[in-house]
Amino acid sequence: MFFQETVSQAPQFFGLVPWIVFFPVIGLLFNIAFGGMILKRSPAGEKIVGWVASIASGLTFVVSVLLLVSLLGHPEGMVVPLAEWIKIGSFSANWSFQVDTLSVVMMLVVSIVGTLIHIYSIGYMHEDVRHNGDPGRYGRFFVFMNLFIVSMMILVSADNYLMLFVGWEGVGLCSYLLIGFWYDKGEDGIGNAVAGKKAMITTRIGDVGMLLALFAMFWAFGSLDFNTIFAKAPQVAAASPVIILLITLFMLVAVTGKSAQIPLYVWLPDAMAGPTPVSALIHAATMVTAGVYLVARSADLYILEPQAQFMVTLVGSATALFAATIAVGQFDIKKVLAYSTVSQLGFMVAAVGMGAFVAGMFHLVTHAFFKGLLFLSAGSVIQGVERGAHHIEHDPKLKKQSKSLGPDFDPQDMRNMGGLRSRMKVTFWVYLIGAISLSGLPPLAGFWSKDEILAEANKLYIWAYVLLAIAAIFTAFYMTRQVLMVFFGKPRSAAAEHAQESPPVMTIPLMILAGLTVLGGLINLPEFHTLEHWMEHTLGQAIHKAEFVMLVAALSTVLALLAIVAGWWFYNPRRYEAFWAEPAAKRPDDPLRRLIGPLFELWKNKYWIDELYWAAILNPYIALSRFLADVVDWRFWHDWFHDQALFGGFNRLTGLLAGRIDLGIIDGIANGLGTLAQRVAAVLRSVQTGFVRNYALSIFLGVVIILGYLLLR
Amino acid sequence: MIPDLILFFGLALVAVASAIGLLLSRSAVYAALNLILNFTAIAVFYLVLDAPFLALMQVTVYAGAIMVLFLFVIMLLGAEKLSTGPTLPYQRPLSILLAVILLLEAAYALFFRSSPGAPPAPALAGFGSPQAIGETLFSAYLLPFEVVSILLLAAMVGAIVLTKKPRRRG
Amino acid sequence: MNFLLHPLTLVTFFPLVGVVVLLFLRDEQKTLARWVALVTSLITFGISLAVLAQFNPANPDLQLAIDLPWIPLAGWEIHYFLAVDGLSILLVLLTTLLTAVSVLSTWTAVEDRVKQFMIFFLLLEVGMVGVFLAQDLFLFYVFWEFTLVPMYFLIGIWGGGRRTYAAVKFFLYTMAGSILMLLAILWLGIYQGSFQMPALIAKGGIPANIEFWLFLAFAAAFAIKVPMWPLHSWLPDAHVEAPTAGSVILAGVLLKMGTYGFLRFNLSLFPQATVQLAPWMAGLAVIGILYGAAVSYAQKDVKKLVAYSSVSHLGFVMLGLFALNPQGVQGGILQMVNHGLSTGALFIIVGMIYERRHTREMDAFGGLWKVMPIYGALTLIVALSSMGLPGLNGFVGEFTILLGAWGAGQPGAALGSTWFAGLAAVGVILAAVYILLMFQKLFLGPVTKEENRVLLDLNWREVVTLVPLIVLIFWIGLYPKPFFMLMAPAVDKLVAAVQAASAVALIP
Amino acid sequence: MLPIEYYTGLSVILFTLGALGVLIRRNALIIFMSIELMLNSANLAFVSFARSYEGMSGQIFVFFVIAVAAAEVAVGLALIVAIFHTKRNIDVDQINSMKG
Repeated sequence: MFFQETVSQAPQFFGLVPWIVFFPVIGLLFNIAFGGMILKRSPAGEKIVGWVASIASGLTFVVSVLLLVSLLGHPEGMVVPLAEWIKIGSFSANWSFQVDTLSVVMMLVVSIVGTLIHIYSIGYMHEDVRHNGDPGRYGRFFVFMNLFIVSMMILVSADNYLMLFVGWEGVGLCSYLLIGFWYDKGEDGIGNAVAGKKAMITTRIGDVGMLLALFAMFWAFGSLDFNTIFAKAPQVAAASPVIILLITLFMLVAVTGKSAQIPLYVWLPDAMAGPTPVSALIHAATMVTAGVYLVARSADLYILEPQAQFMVTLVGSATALFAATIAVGQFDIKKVLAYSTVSQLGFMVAAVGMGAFVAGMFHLVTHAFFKGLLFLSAGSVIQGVERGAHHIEHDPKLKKQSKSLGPDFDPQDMRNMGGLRSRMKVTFWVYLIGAISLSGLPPLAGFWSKDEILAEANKLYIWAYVLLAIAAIFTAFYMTRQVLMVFFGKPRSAAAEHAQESPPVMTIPLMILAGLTVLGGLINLPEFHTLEHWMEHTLGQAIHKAEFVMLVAALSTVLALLAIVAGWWFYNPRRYEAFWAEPAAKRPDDPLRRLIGPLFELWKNKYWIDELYWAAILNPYIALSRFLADVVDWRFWHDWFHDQALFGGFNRLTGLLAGRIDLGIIDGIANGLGTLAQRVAAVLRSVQTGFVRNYALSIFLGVVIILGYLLLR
Repeated sequence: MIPDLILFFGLALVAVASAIGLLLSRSAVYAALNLILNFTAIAVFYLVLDAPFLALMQVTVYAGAIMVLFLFVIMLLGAEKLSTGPTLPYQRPLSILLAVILLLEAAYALFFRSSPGAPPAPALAGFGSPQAIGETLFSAYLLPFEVVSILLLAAMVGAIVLTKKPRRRG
Repeated sequence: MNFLLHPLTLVTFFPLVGVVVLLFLRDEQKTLARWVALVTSLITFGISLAVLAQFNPANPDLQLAIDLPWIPLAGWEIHYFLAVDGLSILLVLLTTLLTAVSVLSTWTAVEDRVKQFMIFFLLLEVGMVGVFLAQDLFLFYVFWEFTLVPMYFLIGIWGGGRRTYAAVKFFLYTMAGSILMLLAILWLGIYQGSFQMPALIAKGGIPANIEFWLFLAFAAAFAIKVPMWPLHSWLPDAHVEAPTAGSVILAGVLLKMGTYGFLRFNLSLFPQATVQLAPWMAGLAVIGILYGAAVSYAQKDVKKLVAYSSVSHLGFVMLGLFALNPQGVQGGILQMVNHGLSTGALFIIVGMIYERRHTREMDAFGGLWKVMPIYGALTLIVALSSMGLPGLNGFVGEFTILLGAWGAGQPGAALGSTWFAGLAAVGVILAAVYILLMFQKLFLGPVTKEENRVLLDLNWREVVTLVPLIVLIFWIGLYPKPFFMLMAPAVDKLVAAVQAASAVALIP
Repeated sequence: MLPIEYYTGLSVILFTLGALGVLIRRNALIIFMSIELMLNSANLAFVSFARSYEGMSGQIFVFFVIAVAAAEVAVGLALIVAIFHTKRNIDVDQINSMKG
């Protein structure tokens, strides 16, 4: 670095790191306190609320850049303590921030993508709240988004596992809240809320794995601080390797939950119920990569335990292929991208599993750019179609001409699109850039990072290489399918016919992201390995020297091109329109079905994994809890045992006593006593004259008698 | 000795005479005035018995406050006329009989059951002074003192509640 | 002579002043009665804060003690002995705070015989604070039983449809357990010659087999109160039938009397039996956690759901206490406070909606967040706290408990197996399952019932009722240090004592 | 200084006269005054015993008696007034609703 010398003299900004959390906190508190009022009072209310949130997020980017600058001079980084949190006996965990090359990379990604998506949302939510009929929720959206930035920043900047866990669950909460943002919409009106709940509970299963890992770690290492644990790790591993295996596998459970890997990936596709910026930010670019970050962060533990590395690689590469196949069979534009995300996360997890931590992080960064771009463009497409639908609804002439769209018109279904290339030019071009990058064609960012992973796999686990390469072919195929179905050919619905381009507040962030997608590969080009040198300061011994294998790169490029050609063969505009023109009854839903019908059915239904989980886990649990609640707890324990056996038995016993013994003997005595008492009372009553002076006289008599007794005794 | 005797019997005469006056007085006002006289006499006895603080209290609280209260009530009620209904039979003779017996018993106790009294030694300096009273009151008897304050409060509240006219509805 | 002005006497008996004032009110003076109760409970809370100010957190022993002979009997006299230490100070504060909050929560909920309601409520506070402060077993027993009476009337007079049944069941059930405890107390008093805790602890030396039975006798009373599985049958009845404020106090404080009893008496007095029985108690606790969570999930009545969730949450507390290490016990105490705050708040929340709709069936609601946004947001915070989201109070408690329980599973430690912690951690998932279901059924989805469309959002009084609890929820979640600081020395001392005694016991 | 028996004797006489007043008179107010007289006689005994035993407790007791008497008078007079309001009479023989 030629400016190394100048930078090392520059002031250090490490002390600023808490502000990456405080800025969005301030933003969200502002919007909680004044958001509702501003929205109500000011005509430009939405702009104010949105920009406050965006600026809060943008300031975190500024802070991250300052930290980056400081790190250039002091690459060893720094731990910045803020406050003591929990301290019991030997246990202590603090609120303190770790600034090092790994965490700052994450901060930069989160803040860049986060800020762009905030700005995009200003425009997107303006229409979304009107489309969904509750403009009052505009402010709430930005509160949740800022809350997400807070949690994510806590996650990536923590210097101990417990604080990381706070962010870990915090982003889960934001995910829950934002998936269910339109909680009164979706299937049966509750579909979105159910999707949110599913996400929260599924990831929580992973979180419990994380918790158990924390417990095991603390009792093995006596601390939860990264630095202490990593320093002690070799020694503990030498003493009891099984502990390290336990910890790493528990962490793997956490990773499968948060990063949507087999078997806990099922929540991510449903999470698309959230507004599209949410899908872009949380469910594509940042939150779901937390698992990758976790493994990279714990690199020092994983390299000690090859079995765990094997498991992680297996899970990652299997997921990559598995999800890629499902993506082929989807019609919802966001579902395709969702399964694509699961698949790409599989790539990353496999990479960090193999020990290629830099490759994994590299792909994490580029994926954040191009997948964020794809989702945001998809949002733009969806709103373009909605605008078209809206246009038709409000233009009587058009309404008469075109067929009614009906209440169950789905603006996200790719079969309702087509021909958007000419109607939404900007969106088309940025989408195309994202798609090519995802498909892995040089020289876009996705190519470089994916290639690095494949090269590592080729070197380390050849079976993983095979799985990932096939997944890459599928990736190129389904992206081709999607682009062709959405943008090419003729519009297949009236809404698509009248689709309109989005406003600049949405397209400008798209263009910036597209730029990042094009240039993102620069951060770790072969021969330079900037990111690798950068990461070396943090990951140290865990790092692999990546090498560029020409053969692998060429092969994957060729395979991707072949897949694209295959996609063109099936879905080229002429062929697809011919297919579409056939009578609806005779025509299957997709051309691919003609060739591989059963397989397509399998993919379309996602291998029936959801149904399997319902049958194997959820329904039994519900039945069990009903059984416990109604039969065991209530009817047996509450009604029978307590009411019948205990109280009832006691009642019968007392009844017996009352009937036989009580009435015969005891009652006789009692009644006799009663009569006696009455007679005595009648006599005594005459003493009660009611005259105070009589009473006083008797008292006086008593005094005299007692005194006399005392004297004469 | 002799002056003491004269003082004692003089005052005792006043006290007993005013008590008898209370017993026999026709009207409640006279009764009250007799009682005041009696209280004053007893206050002097307190002085003699080295209890100057109590003597002052006797005059201020009893002869002052309480008796004024009595007089107020007498004025308020103006109740001088008592109906001449049938009195309780035997009440008066029995009472007098019992009173005589009580006196006899007391005399018996005084003359036969107690050792002949020698005059007590002169009291120590400061005995019965306000300071001594205060020291005892606020150390050993603090709790009863506080309790009495609550009692007085309760009495005040009670008096107000009792004399308040029932609220008219509407 | 500083008996009356002693801070602990004041904090215990000050509510009686309010009772006396209330006695002078007429039945129609409802608002005045409420204000009197509120002001009294607030002053009591202020006194408890003053106690806190005088409390020295660094001292592990009993503090601010007042020890006067009460019933002098030859050989084993009974003392009026109040003192506070790190184990009880937080619970006293919780009691006084929750009393004030529940008085406020019941402002419009109780319209019938307000004066009497408030009198019973303040009497209940006297009993509860006394339980936490008494250091003489006999005095403790008196306070312990005394709490039954006002609660019995609160349920029996102001309760729901089956109130008589619930009240009688509550009374008999808890009474049955206390009888055994009374016998054990009498045995201790006669055998050891004293009823005072410090003297009893110092004396020790109870034969092992007798200690075992004494432990069980005390445990019978406390386990019913907690309630530990399977002795929880009275809880849903009492909770469902009790008026809102009664439920708040029942869940917030009365249940803590059970766990506090274990902590204060079983652990200190019978350390050997404690170590011997710890795996059994922890096992019951884990069953309670899972069972309570599963049963909650199947409930249709939201109040019943919250009631069963208490079984689950209190299971965590018990697990922490019987982990017998500082992490577990401190977490257990903090979790007592947490449960008081979050479940108390949940009951208040349920009460608010019950007051508006007069039903607690979850199916009768849906989409309330849209109608009542403030209510929805506050409920969300409380629900998240209840399911242990990091950054809120529930997490700190559950995490430290499970951390302690896992540590107690190390070889040679109290529980001997990490399965306890592992299974209990599953309870964390199940908690999310039922809490989110409740939130979804009440607040999410479209508004399906017409009558729900016109519900009013919370008024200022209702918000004020919840705000202190929510502030504490955040405070404990983000910065629990002051709370741990209060209890740490006392807990360390207790744990060290238990471990020392058990070490002695192991030597033949 | 005279022996203490002088004062106790006087106290007994006053007490008896007070008691007679309570028993014989029918006017509630005068009965009340007689009660005060009895209290005073007891006070006199207390003070004289305190003097004899040189202890302050007797005097303190008198102090309390006076305080209690004040409370008693307040409530008692209030009662009488209340009775007068309802019965227009303060003859104790007219008040006999406690008759059994």
